[in-house]
Amino acid sequence: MNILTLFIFIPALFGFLILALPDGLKQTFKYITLTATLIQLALGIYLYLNFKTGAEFAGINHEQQFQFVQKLPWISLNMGNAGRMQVDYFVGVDGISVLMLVMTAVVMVIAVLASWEIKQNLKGFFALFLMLDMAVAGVFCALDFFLFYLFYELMLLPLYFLIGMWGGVRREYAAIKFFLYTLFGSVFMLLIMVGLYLSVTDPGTGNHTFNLISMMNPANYTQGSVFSLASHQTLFGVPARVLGFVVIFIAFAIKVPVVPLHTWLPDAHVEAPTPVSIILAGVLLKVGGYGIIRICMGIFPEVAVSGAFWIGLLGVISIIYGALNALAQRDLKRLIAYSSVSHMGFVLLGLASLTAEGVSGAMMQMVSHGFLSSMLFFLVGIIYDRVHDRDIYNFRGLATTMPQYTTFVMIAFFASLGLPGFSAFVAEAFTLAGTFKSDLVPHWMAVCGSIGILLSAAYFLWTLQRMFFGKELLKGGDAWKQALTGLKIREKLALFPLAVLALALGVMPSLVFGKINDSVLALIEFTKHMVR
Amino acid sequence: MPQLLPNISAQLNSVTDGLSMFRPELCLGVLFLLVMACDLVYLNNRGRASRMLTCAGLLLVLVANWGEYIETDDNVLFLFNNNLILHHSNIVLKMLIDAAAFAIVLFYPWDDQLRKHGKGLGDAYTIITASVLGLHVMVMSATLLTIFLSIEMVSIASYLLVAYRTESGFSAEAGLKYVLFGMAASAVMLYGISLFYGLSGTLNLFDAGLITHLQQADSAMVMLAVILILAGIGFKLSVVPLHFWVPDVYQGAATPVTAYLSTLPKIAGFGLLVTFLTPFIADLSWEQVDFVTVLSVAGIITMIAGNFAAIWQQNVKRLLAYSGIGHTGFALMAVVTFSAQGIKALNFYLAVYAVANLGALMLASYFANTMKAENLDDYKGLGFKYPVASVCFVILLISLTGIPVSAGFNAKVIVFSAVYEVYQQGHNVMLLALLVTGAVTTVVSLFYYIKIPLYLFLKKQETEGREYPSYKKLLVMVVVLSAIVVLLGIFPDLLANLM
Amino acid sequence: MTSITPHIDSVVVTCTLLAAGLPLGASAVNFLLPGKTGRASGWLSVLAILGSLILAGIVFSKVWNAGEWSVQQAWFTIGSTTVYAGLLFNNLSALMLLLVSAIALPVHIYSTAYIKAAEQNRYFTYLSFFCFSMLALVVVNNLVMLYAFWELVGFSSYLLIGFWFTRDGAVKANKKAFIMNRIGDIGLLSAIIILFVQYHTFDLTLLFGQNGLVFNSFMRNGLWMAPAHQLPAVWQCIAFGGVFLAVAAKSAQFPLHTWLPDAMEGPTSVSALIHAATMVAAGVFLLGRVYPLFNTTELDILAIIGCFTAFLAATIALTQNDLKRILAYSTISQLGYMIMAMGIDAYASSLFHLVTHAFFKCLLFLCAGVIIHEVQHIKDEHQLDIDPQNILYMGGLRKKMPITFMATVVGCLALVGIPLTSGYLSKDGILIQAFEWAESRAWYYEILPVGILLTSALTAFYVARLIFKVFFGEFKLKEIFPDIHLHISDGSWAYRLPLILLALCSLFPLFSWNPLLYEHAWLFKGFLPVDYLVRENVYHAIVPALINIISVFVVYWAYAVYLQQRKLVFSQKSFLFKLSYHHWYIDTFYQQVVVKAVVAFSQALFWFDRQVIDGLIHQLTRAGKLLAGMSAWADRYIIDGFLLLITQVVKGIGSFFRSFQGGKVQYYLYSMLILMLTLFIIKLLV
Amino acid sequence: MITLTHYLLVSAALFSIGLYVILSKQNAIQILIGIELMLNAAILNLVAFGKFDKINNGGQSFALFAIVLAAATTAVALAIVLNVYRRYKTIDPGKINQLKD
Repeated sequence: MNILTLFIFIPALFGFLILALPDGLKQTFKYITLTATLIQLALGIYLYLNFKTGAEFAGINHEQQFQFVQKLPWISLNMGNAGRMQVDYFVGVDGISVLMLVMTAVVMVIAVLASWEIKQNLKGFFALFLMLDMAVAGVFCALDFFLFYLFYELMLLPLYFLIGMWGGVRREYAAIKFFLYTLFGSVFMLLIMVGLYLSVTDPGTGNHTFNLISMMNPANYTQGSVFSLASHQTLFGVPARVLGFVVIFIAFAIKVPVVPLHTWLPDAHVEAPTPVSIILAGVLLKVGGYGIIRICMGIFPEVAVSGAFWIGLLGVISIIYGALNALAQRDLKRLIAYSSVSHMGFVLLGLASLTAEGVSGAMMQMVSHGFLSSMLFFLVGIIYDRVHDRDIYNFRGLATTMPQYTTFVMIAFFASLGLPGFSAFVAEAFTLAGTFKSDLVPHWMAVCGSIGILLSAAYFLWTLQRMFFGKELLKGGDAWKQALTGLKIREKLALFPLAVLALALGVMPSLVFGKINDSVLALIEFTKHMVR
Repeated sequence: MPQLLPNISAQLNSVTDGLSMFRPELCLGVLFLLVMACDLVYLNNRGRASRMLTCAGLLLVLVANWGEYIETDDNVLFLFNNNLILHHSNIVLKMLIDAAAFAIVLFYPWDDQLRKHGKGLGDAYTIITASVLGLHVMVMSATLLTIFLSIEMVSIASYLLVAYRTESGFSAEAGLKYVLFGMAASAVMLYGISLFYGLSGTLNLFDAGLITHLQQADSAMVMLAVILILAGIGFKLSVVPLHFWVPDVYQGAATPVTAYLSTLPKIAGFGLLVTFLTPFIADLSWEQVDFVTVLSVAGIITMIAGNFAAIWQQNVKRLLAYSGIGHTGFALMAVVTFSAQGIKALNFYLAVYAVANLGALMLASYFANTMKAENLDDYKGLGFKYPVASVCFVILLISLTGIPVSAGFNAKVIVFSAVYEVYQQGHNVMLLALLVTGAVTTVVSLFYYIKIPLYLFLKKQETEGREYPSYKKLLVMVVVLSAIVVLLGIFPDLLANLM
Repeated sequence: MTSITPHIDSVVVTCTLLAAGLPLGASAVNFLLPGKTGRASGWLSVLAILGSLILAGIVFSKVWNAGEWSVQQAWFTIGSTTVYAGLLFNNLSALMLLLVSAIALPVHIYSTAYIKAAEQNRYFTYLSFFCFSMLALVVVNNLVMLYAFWELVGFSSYLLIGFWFTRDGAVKANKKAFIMNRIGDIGLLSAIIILFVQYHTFDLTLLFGQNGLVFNSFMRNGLWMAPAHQLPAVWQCIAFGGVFLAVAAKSAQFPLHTWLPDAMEGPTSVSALIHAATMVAAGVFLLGRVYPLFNTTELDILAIIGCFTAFLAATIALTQNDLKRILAYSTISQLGYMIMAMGIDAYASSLFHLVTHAFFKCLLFLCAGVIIHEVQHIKDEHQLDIDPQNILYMGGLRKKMPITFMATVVGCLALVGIPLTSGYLSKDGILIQAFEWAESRAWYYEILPVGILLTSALTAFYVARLIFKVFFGEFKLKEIFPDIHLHISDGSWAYRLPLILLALCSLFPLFSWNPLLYEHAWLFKGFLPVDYLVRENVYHAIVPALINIISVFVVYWAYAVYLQQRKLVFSQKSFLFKLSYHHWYIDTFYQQVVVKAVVAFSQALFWFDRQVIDGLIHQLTRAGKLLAGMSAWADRYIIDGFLLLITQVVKGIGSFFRSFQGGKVQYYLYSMLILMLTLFIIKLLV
Repeated sequence: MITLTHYLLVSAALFSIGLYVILSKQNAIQILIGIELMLNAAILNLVAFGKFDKINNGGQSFALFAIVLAAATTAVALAIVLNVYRRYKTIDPGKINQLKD
């Protein structure tokens, strides 16, 4: 059994188990889910440890350089004169995806730990949770566009229900907004996907193929097909490849999210229950970034290069706009949601630079943000569970009431605002360095990006000052004070590893860079090569 | 008269030859008689015997069709002196019709409204059997005469079915609207046929002189004739602007009838449309009527009208009616390709649509049976009460929207690729516009489809409604259909390669 | 391990790592051990820092004047760039290492008494962490790590300023301090990135060493040419700007200085260590590290800013009543000296002053701490509503706290620059070099040395005022609240020992055998460039004399103003009697005018500082908030509004198509006909 | 001489009258009559054109089929109208509009 296949389908297996068990056993569901995610984590660690590095394992556009590959023929449709429609079950990892997988595994465990507070309809919750887990894992492993798309869309439905059924007051609005936003992006991506499929033939079989890696090689495009590099076709008067890039980019930009396509995110985050917020921020946003790397830049490198300025600009706008918006919020969760927008802006900026530093920085930022945002949302969840309020103005002096909690909050906040020693610092610093180094984006973007760092300090410190320091003053009075108990073991168990991971990645960035470096270099080399 | 004599023997030969390939239809004819007789004999069991007979018969017809399917392979056969045409794609559609009819017949007594009909359902099975015969002919027709004949045959049957529940005002109203609209449409079509006949000089669509004659005629007249004929077909397909009857009739008719209306005539209508267009497309010199543009515009408007108007709906059946209009528009996209691949895609799309739509309507019936829930508001919180049904509903709606992992998604992909493939050769902007509209309306369709899960799961039930006995068999049927949808979502080639 | 020079010495490396690591260990232990360890945690940290001091001493003895060398270990590789973790050994790092641990030790000891037992665990966690950051900062060999520790220093300062987190003032102050430091950090980060892109390395030695990359780059045709890369010249200026911002923020220079007075909300011991001696000196240290980057114009800017800050802060200090604020402004002023010294190429003097200032300012703060502690005690005991830091409530403490008094006097004398103190040596060096520097330039450059001289005078004034107000006269609090019960003393040995130690270090012997000539100081010599020429000129005689004369006068004025005018009884005291001998020299009225003018000016400047400079920052904050509000508004109404519009459009289209469905079948037929006809006609026409 | 054109004109007129009746009359039966008129217009056309289709006599035979089917349809329609009248007590299609958006 292929380890990636196991990784993907273990959650599904356990999900069916949960569905099969009677409702009476509902107290065991969370343990079953926890077991599933822990197995996944173990597999993830195994993957990480056995992942080979070196230029010959760089991946990106060389199929044979991927690791843990499984390729099975899956769908084969006879399409008459258009040949056969060939879809493979094709999974594998390279440096870009392996870290995403490991991060996913970790975040999922944390999310399960955060699900302890879910009280109603446990069966549905955990079944959907595991389905979502499977979809996410699949997205990061899939090397066939069709498979990728399948998993990509499969994420939507569980999320819709997870937000809609277990969410806050405006959950219906948030859920539907999220769903429509994402579907809007992905439906058009579907069009481009089909176009790509019809443009590309598998050199081996001569069939049209959805193989992502084949799509990266310009030689595989049929002469005169819409997306062929050589044929310069136009769609609606726009060069077809530019349009293709833009459409797919928009689809992923919605996921990232990039201003101005971000407004689903604050709503979704605020309304979602804590575990879902954690998954959303920790993993799903990364799907956007990953997609941009794997698909946008992999298939349309020359457009990525020529459009770098605009991508970078969007990144900078996201950074600053997200930070400013965070500054204006009074709902703690919303503040963190906007901070995610700001932080993910760095990913885009780094990717736009197309330098080894920038892309590595962006990857690091994704991993780092995965852990840190999970931690932040977990922390918000803790306080929300206790008093069902998270308005910053309703709290004051929490440091006195909950000293340990405050310590974790401070760690998370300072790590997020880029304090050296934590992962976000390395990520942001090198993203900016890469941006500055790049010939594709102007230097001022790096400077603007650094303003975002400053603003992030402003809103995090303001929150600390307003909410945690000063004399204790709670809106709910003594009732709240009673409710705001110290951290439970389970909560510590979730928070501590995250804090340690953030610290470890900050002190030993090579944990990440060591694995991704070859792939990143290969990607840069590949884009340069394609432009030439 | 003398010159006709050799013709007669040739025609008689053709008839006798054709009979062998007419087995399914013969079966249907016999079945019709048997069911009628059975209904007369077993008056007291409210049509149970007729139903079993119909089901068995339909299965037999299906098998007969399968035989034809294997026999014909890729050949094109003309039967009965070129009155009927038989080929791979037609047979596929016929099989689809049989299968769907089978499901609908099963569905009939499971709906409370119909079951409580005073006179029992024996007639209904007779009518359905007759209409299936009509649908078969409709799919196979190759002359204007058979087209008109079959359409009328189906129409009369449909009128009767819609107005079947004589005790219900809604049913009667729907019947009236349907019959008036339908008759008007067929009158218009007949007028078109008469003009077409006059212009082309032949009733046979595959006549060698057809195109030449039409090319010599005044192009405005030709267009008028063609458009009037298309109006008749479009009425069956519910293409804009011939869709006005759809919401009212779907809502007013009993749910199984709605299921019938939204699938069978539509499938046959598409088969007919393709057959009707074939001679024009096959002749490369034809340019009097630009079918690509006409159908594309119709398709785009239909997609928009159906999907956008559905957003406002509160009644579930009405919502599904509008969505059905949208799906017609989408299927038209596949027709517009005029390629073998496109036809394949169309057939697959129709099959998948039929499965999902039938399932959805069965669920509408299920909830109407158990909770008297017809509007979205009545669905509040039912998801927790009926988890299996509600989950199936979600799966079926996902398929109708076209999101993975569902058959609907694969159908959509296949249609998209067919259109793309044709676009790549011809660079016709209409095709791109179709693609984009298809994508946009998919998003819009989610907006209303998702409302059903929204009410089922996300809203809380306000009042405890009265509960009626649940319908296990109906539920089993729905589960089977949902399973098919998911299975085809993962392995579309199981079915698609047969198309 | 790779090394750049063969000097590799594993003892030194181990010692350095340990020296920085011990406080980290202490901090970690304190952090992980929950709550109630009490004083034990304090002693743990003291031991750690004592160890650091000893190790630093060893390192110093081996490294001082032994050339420059570094060791490094690959840290991580990003792309094709490998980032190293390494140590750089030269005079600067050895000296700073020693200085930081030497200052930190007395402060640690002092803190064990100063901080309540219950809070010590947390306090020493932060304090040790600060020591670790600071010690590491001074020995690292590349810019990435430099930046990292640079920011960690700021972070630990944040923690310590807000140590009493239930006080709003403290929390606001630490937020302000961190954000202003962050501005500097951003500047530094930008500068580092620019340097990295330009030179493809972060290594300090490669960049700034002898014949390093920076030496080999030059400007041509508006381009900044480096061996491997080139950038438009403006980026060199931006890099300077970035470094300057960093320095200004950390060393509290104009215009980013306003956080430092606010930072006095922290415990006094923290102020002594961080905001007087070490962290604020980091800016100067950074300048020392990246010195070769600057061109002459940029150095001039530094000099001007330094001089201006020195003057500004000194004038403000004149009228402050908060004991710690006076010292804070004094610190800003003294840091201005150092920055200016850097700007005028007096590199060695600047660092020399850094060291001496560290000792005496730390001393002064600790003294202030003792005083405040005692007053606070009274306040707590009698539930008085007073500010324990206000010097107007003090007076006559000379008798009650003799050791503190002596120590304060030593510190103040050093601050003023009276002979026999360390301050005299270092400050005179700067002044003399300032004159020398201005001599070779246009006349208006003379403003700088004159300004700085004036500042010296002002320094003398506020120092004298402080001493007179606090230690002479009567205890004012007793006058206001006659029934309070006083038991003021120097406190325990944990207070006295650091004071004595630091007071000794503030005298000349530690630095030079010659109490009058700064050129003879070993420390000064340690930083001289190889080709330094000792210039014998008139300034060396005039300037010290001038300063001392002025100082004496100023102190007298102060005396006259603050003691004689109000408390005539006091003038009978022998020491003051001697001074009153010169009374006729100065017209009282004239004094009043001058003093009043100065005071008025000072208050105006203070107002300017609070309202305009700080106000500007507040305005910036407000602008930021406004912007944030605007973008939130835009988010809600424009972007989401746009979505709403789309929804409306979709619904509109929907309701258009729906409007046909009126339920009347003839209307349907009619619509159908019309639509078909329309399509038909359009088709015919097109 | 009655030429094809005359037939066509008469048929067109019949068709138009039928259409007008369909759209304007407020009685379902009258609408059915209108539809019959339209059907007859078409049948007239078919027969007229059938003159030129000597070999198959398609037009004539078609006309026969059409007449039969029209009768059947009308029968069904009348039944439905009758039923509607029972429920609504009116056969004005404009007033039977319970089913609408």
